[in-house]
Amino acid sequence: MDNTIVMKRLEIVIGIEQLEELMELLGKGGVRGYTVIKNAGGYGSRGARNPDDVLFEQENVVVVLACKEDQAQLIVSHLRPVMKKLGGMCLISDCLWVEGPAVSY
Amino acid sequence: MDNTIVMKRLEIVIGIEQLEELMELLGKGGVRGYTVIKNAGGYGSRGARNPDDVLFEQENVVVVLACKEDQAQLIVSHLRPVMKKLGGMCLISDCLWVEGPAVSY
Amino acid sequence: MDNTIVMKRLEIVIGIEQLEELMELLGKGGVRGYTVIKNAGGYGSRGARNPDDVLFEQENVVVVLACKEDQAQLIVSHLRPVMKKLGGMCLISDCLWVEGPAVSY
Amino acid sequence: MATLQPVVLFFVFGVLAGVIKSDLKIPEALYKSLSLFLLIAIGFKGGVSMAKYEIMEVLPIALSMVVLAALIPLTAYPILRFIGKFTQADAGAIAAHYGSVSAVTFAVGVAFLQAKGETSEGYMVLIMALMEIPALVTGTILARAGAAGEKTQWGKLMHEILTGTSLYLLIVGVIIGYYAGMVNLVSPLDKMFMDLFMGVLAFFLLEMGLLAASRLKAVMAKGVFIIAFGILFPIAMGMFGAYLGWLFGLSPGGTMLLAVLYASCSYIAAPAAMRIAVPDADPAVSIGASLGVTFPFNIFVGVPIYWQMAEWFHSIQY
Amino acid sequence: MATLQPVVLFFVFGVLAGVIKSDLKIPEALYKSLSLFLLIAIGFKGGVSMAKYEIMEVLPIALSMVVLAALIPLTAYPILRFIGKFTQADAGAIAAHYGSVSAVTFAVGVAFLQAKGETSEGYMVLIMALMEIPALVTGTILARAGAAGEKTQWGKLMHEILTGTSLYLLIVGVIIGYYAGMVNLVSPLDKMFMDLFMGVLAFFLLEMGLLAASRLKAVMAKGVFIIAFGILFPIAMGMFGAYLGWLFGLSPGGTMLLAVLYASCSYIAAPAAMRIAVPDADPAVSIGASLGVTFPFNIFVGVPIYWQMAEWFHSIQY
Amino acid sequence: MATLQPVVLFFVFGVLAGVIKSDLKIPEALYKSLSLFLLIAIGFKGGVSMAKYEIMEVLPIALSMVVLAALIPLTAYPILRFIGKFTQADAGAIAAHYGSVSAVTFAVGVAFLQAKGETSEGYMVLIMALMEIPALVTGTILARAGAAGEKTQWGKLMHEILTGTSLYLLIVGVIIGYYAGMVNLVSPLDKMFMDLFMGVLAFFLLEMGLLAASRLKAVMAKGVFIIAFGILFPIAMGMFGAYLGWLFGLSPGGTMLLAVLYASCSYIAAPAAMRIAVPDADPAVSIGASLGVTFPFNIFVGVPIYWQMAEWFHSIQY
Ligand SMILES: Nc1ncnc2c1ncn2[C@@H]1O[C@H](COP(=O)(O)O)[C@@H](O)[C@H]1O
Ligand SMILES: Nc1ncnc2c1ncn2[C@@H]1O[C@H](COP(=O)(O)O)[C@@H](O)[C@H]1O
Ligand SMILES: Nc1ncnc2c1ncn2[C@@H]1O[C@H](COP(=O)(O)O)[C@@H](O)[C@H]1O
Ligand code: NA
Ligand code: NA
Ligand code: NA
Repeated sequence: MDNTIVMKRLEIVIGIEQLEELMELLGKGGVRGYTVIKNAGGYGSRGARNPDDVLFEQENVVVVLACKEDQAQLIVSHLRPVMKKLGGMCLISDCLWVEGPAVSY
Repeated sequence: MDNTIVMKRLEIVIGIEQLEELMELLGKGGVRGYTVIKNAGGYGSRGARNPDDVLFEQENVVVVLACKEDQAQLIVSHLRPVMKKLGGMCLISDCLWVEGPAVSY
Repeated sequence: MDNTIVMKRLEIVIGIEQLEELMELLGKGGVRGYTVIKNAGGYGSRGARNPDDVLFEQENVVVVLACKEDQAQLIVSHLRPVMKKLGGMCLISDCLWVEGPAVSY
Repeated sequence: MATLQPVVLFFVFGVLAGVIKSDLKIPEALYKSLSLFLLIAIGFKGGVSMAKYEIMEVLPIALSMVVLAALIPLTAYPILRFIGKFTQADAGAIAAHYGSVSAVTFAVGVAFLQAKGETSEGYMVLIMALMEIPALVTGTILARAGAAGEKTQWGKLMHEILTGTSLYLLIVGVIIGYYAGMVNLVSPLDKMFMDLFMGVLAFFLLEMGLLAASRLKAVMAKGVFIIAFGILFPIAMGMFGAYLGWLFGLSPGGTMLLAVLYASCSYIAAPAAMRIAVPDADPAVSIGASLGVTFPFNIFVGVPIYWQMAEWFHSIQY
Repeated sequence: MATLQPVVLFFVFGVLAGVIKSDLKIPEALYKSLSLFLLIAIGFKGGVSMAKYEIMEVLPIALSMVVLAALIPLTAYPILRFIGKFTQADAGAIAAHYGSVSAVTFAVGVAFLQAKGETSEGYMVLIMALMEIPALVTGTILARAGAAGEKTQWGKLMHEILTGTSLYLLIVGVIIGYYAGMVNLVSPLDKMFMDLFMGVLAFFLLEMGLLAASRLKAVMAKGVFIIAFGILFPIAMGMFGAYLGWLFGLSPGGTMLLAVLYASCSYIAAPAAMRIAVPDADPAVSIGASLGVTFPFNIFVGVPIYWQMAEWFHSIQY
Repeated sequence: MATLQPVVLFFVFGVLAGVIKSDLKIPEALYKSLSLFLLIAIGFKGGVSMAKYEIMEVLPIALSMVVLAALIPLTAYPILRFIGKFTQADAGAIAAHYGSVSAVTFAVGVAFLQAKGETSEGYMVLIMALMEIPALVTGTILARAGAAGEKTQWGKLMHEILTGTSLYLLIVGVIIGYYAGMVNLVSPLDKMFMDLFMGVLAFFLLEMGLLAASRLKAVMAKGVFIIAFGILFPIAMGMFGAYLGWLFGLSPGGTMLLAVLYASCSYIAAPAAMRIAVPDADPAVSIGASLGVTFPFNIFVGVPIYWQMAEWFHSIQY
């Protein structure tokens, strides 16, 4: 495709109670752009999580993040050690970034 | 990338009224992890769907799901026959799963 | 994978105030299906955007869109010139579309 | 001419906000909360005043009026199908909407009587709750009879009708209001369900105006027939309701409310039920006609007319 | 037998809606708004009536009753651990729930007294707010003492307990109510926080019914022990509370409210605190028992019983 | 010194909750619902009392006070630009905020008068609604005059100002209140829009406190100038408003409210308008100063001062 840059797409799903910690980690990794979708639910090793439960906070958050390969490597290396505490999931895939005037990666 | 496993990423979009049925299907497919984003809208063969419409429930749901290739195959084979009734869309792409302590795929 | 079609997946993130304009663009591009997730937040060249801010509208919207490669090319060519004003991000990746009875791409 | 009630002006300004593209928005949670409130409050009010009657005495009358409501979709269907040229599915679905009722129109009617100082039979609200059943069932039969395609999901439909929020909360309100009336403990609850009724209705009408504005275009596109139908059919049904009310010996207030019930049409319970029962009907037309034409007609013009009808019947000496 | 209050019927119909799978849903924002309202209103009401006392005089009594509440989890723990065979974590967490209080049960108790025309000491609400502290701390100690695994996050737990919404809003309500009472400016605020109290409680109980219905299955699965515990333990604690209330010279109304506080258990503040303090405990059991068994028992059967107890103690001549 | 109103304590505890990091959160839908309520209620109240005047008589006075409000941003701009060293865009945007008004500050002023038993001219609320227009337009001109970059979207800005929720709902409230007053049908609506006013304001102030706490840091970072400006500028404008009110022959209550309008600044309508008109201005500064400094200053200190000013002017014999 024309005018595109080869990049990596990270997709992280964690509990909302860990979002602040994740944000700090991403900050340390020098990340310059990410997108956050709150109010997600799901199922994983800790069982079901339902964001609509009013008695017990169980909300998940999806964080999507596009960056260069080396930065992805760096972020993942930062992330893995704390994954144990964080739980959740982290997927990496290839993507093309459509070039625009703003550079937020 | 280090410490990653090659996997498939499924992204399914359906109407919320069909979510229960999809969940049962995924259960039969032996799925051990998925993420659900409710309150989505969109446009497709059945026209526009607006989650903010207060008179008429039109909410879409996005289900994202990472699993091994053979399981993806299995899920899709379960899914296809009912796609007719379900409508919506199902995309498959390649991804890497960043290994952590928990195995939810 | 059986019964799948090779396609492109576009993932666009913009401010909600620009959604209408994007929709028009997609309409011109002849798009026949997309999914919209509102109420997203994020961080980019314009700084942080928090959808929960009650005083100041800062909501982001994620638009996911599967289509054939040539149409993706067309959409991107329509999108790039206005990216300057729109801001935000647009990612392209490969995916497989699981065939169903409805064709909404 | 009767004085226009201030509360219906909220509807006007809701429509206006939509037309001038104001950024005014009612949060979805507020809209839903207010509609829960209105349903319970309408039921409660009716229940409290039912506590003054012998239920067993009024039940046969009430049930007759419920059953006779099945005539409404039966009348609407041929008009829609053969004059309006709608498909069987659409004609049946629209007929079901017009056989059903609008609790908010009813509330405007109650407010009208209140401002006039007129009373009415408390069990009118019970009729309102139950009228949904024959209307939706009849409409579905009309839409599906002899039609090919998937079989009608009667089980699912009846579950939706009988456990749907509207019918359920109206009945809950009636029962609790009735009980509170019987044990003389209406008092602390009335501060909420009676005193605030009109204020909540105001907010709700504002949102209804916004909604109506957003639906108007879809209805206009359907041409002049549906607009004419949306105005004339309620007048005819209102007349029929007023006649029945008078026949059954209701008070003038009750007569007028029965006319309102027969004339009003649904835009909440019916669309949900029809989506299950007649999925091939286009909801844009039925909701558009119901909310964009008949609802405003009823609250501004219809309600005073039905009152006139009620008064006219009651002036008959025989 | 005392007359059943109309307001608790809303709970019944909430449960019923869940059981028959009605599509009735209370928007999350409404649920949260109503719970903010109830906490402030309960506090405000208590604060206003506290303005009539010399605070320094009642403080020692109030604090004694708070401290003695630590006995509740200490009693519950061995029963749960050794008869109920729960794990240490689960037994401690459930004990913490039962040591804590339910503001809604308290509100039903207040409504009960109101319908009876009985008064009570305003500072009961202060006791309610503060009782959380010894209960949650004691429960946590029981759950964690000698246990392996990660260290208890005491700092985080105390922050959660002391700044949590429940305790915070109750105290805010008390302070503002007290101040308003002192400067004689209760009046325009009472239209909201007092007059609407019962109506808001009605809505809240409807939602609580829905929630209880959705939790019931999880509790049933745990067998008969937890159901028996959820009914018998509150009766015993209610008796203990009524005894203490009488001993400390509270009015019959206050005695009954202390019994309610001792007998009721938490399903909002305690789960949030236990998730931080005892993350390995299963919240399904404690919330299920608390909301699915003890809460309905208390509002239908317990409250009148605790009133009988209070009257019985106060009839003792010595 | 005047008695502190209980309702403003809710603001204090909102700030405190933010400072101690309580998990207290007001659902967004509640915040938005309450703000809709307050706007309509303020308008309604004003409209009802306007029904007692000949509109045509008061219109010229009201419009003069609206037009003179353009002087506020004209005064603020040079101070911000040349003493505060803000960029043209920022200085213009902040000036627009201070020229605009805060409906909640106005509401606190009204509550203050109510507690004092003082009355005021109903059309003050009309002035409040219309004052936005000259303020935002003047501020935009100041921010953009001679500036390079994209052209100002005047069409879009005027649409935003004229159809924005604040102005629209105030006007709707005024019209419906006025009409209800004329036809003597205020009664069932006042149960909502008047009786509950103070209680709703309480909730709203709690949320405002939370919001102010979250904005405070951004403002502190901007140094002492903006804090001094946020306190001294409103005092000066309040004095100007009180002088005008007295000059135009308003009652002491009305004089005080005009001072409040001139002294208060916007954090809802102005930010939305400035984002369109002056996108290169930093909203953190203007919202921070407005909500974090001037708003609390006005409700705690300003309102009693403006009352003193009003009394002082009205004590002048000439
Ligand atoms: N590298 C990135 N990865 C993911 N999302 C991004 C990235 N850059 C920008 N975004 C999203 O796009 C929105 C607008 O970006 P911008 O216009 O650069 O501020 C941000 O608020 C993010 O939600
Ligand atoms: N295989 C998976 N595919 C998609 N989402 C997953 C998967 N595994 C876990 N998740 C998400 O990650 C959240 C936390 O996972 P866990 O910590 O394993 O319970 C879950 O609630 C899901 O939303
Ligand atoms: N090509 C597409 N790209 C992204 N989302 C789609 C696409 N086609 C359909 N969808 C989503 O799937 C939903 C249901 O599609 P349909 O059943 O075809 O109306 C739509 O409302 C969209 O949210
Ligand atoms: Na009807
Ligand atoms: Na207890
Ligand atoms: Na001002």
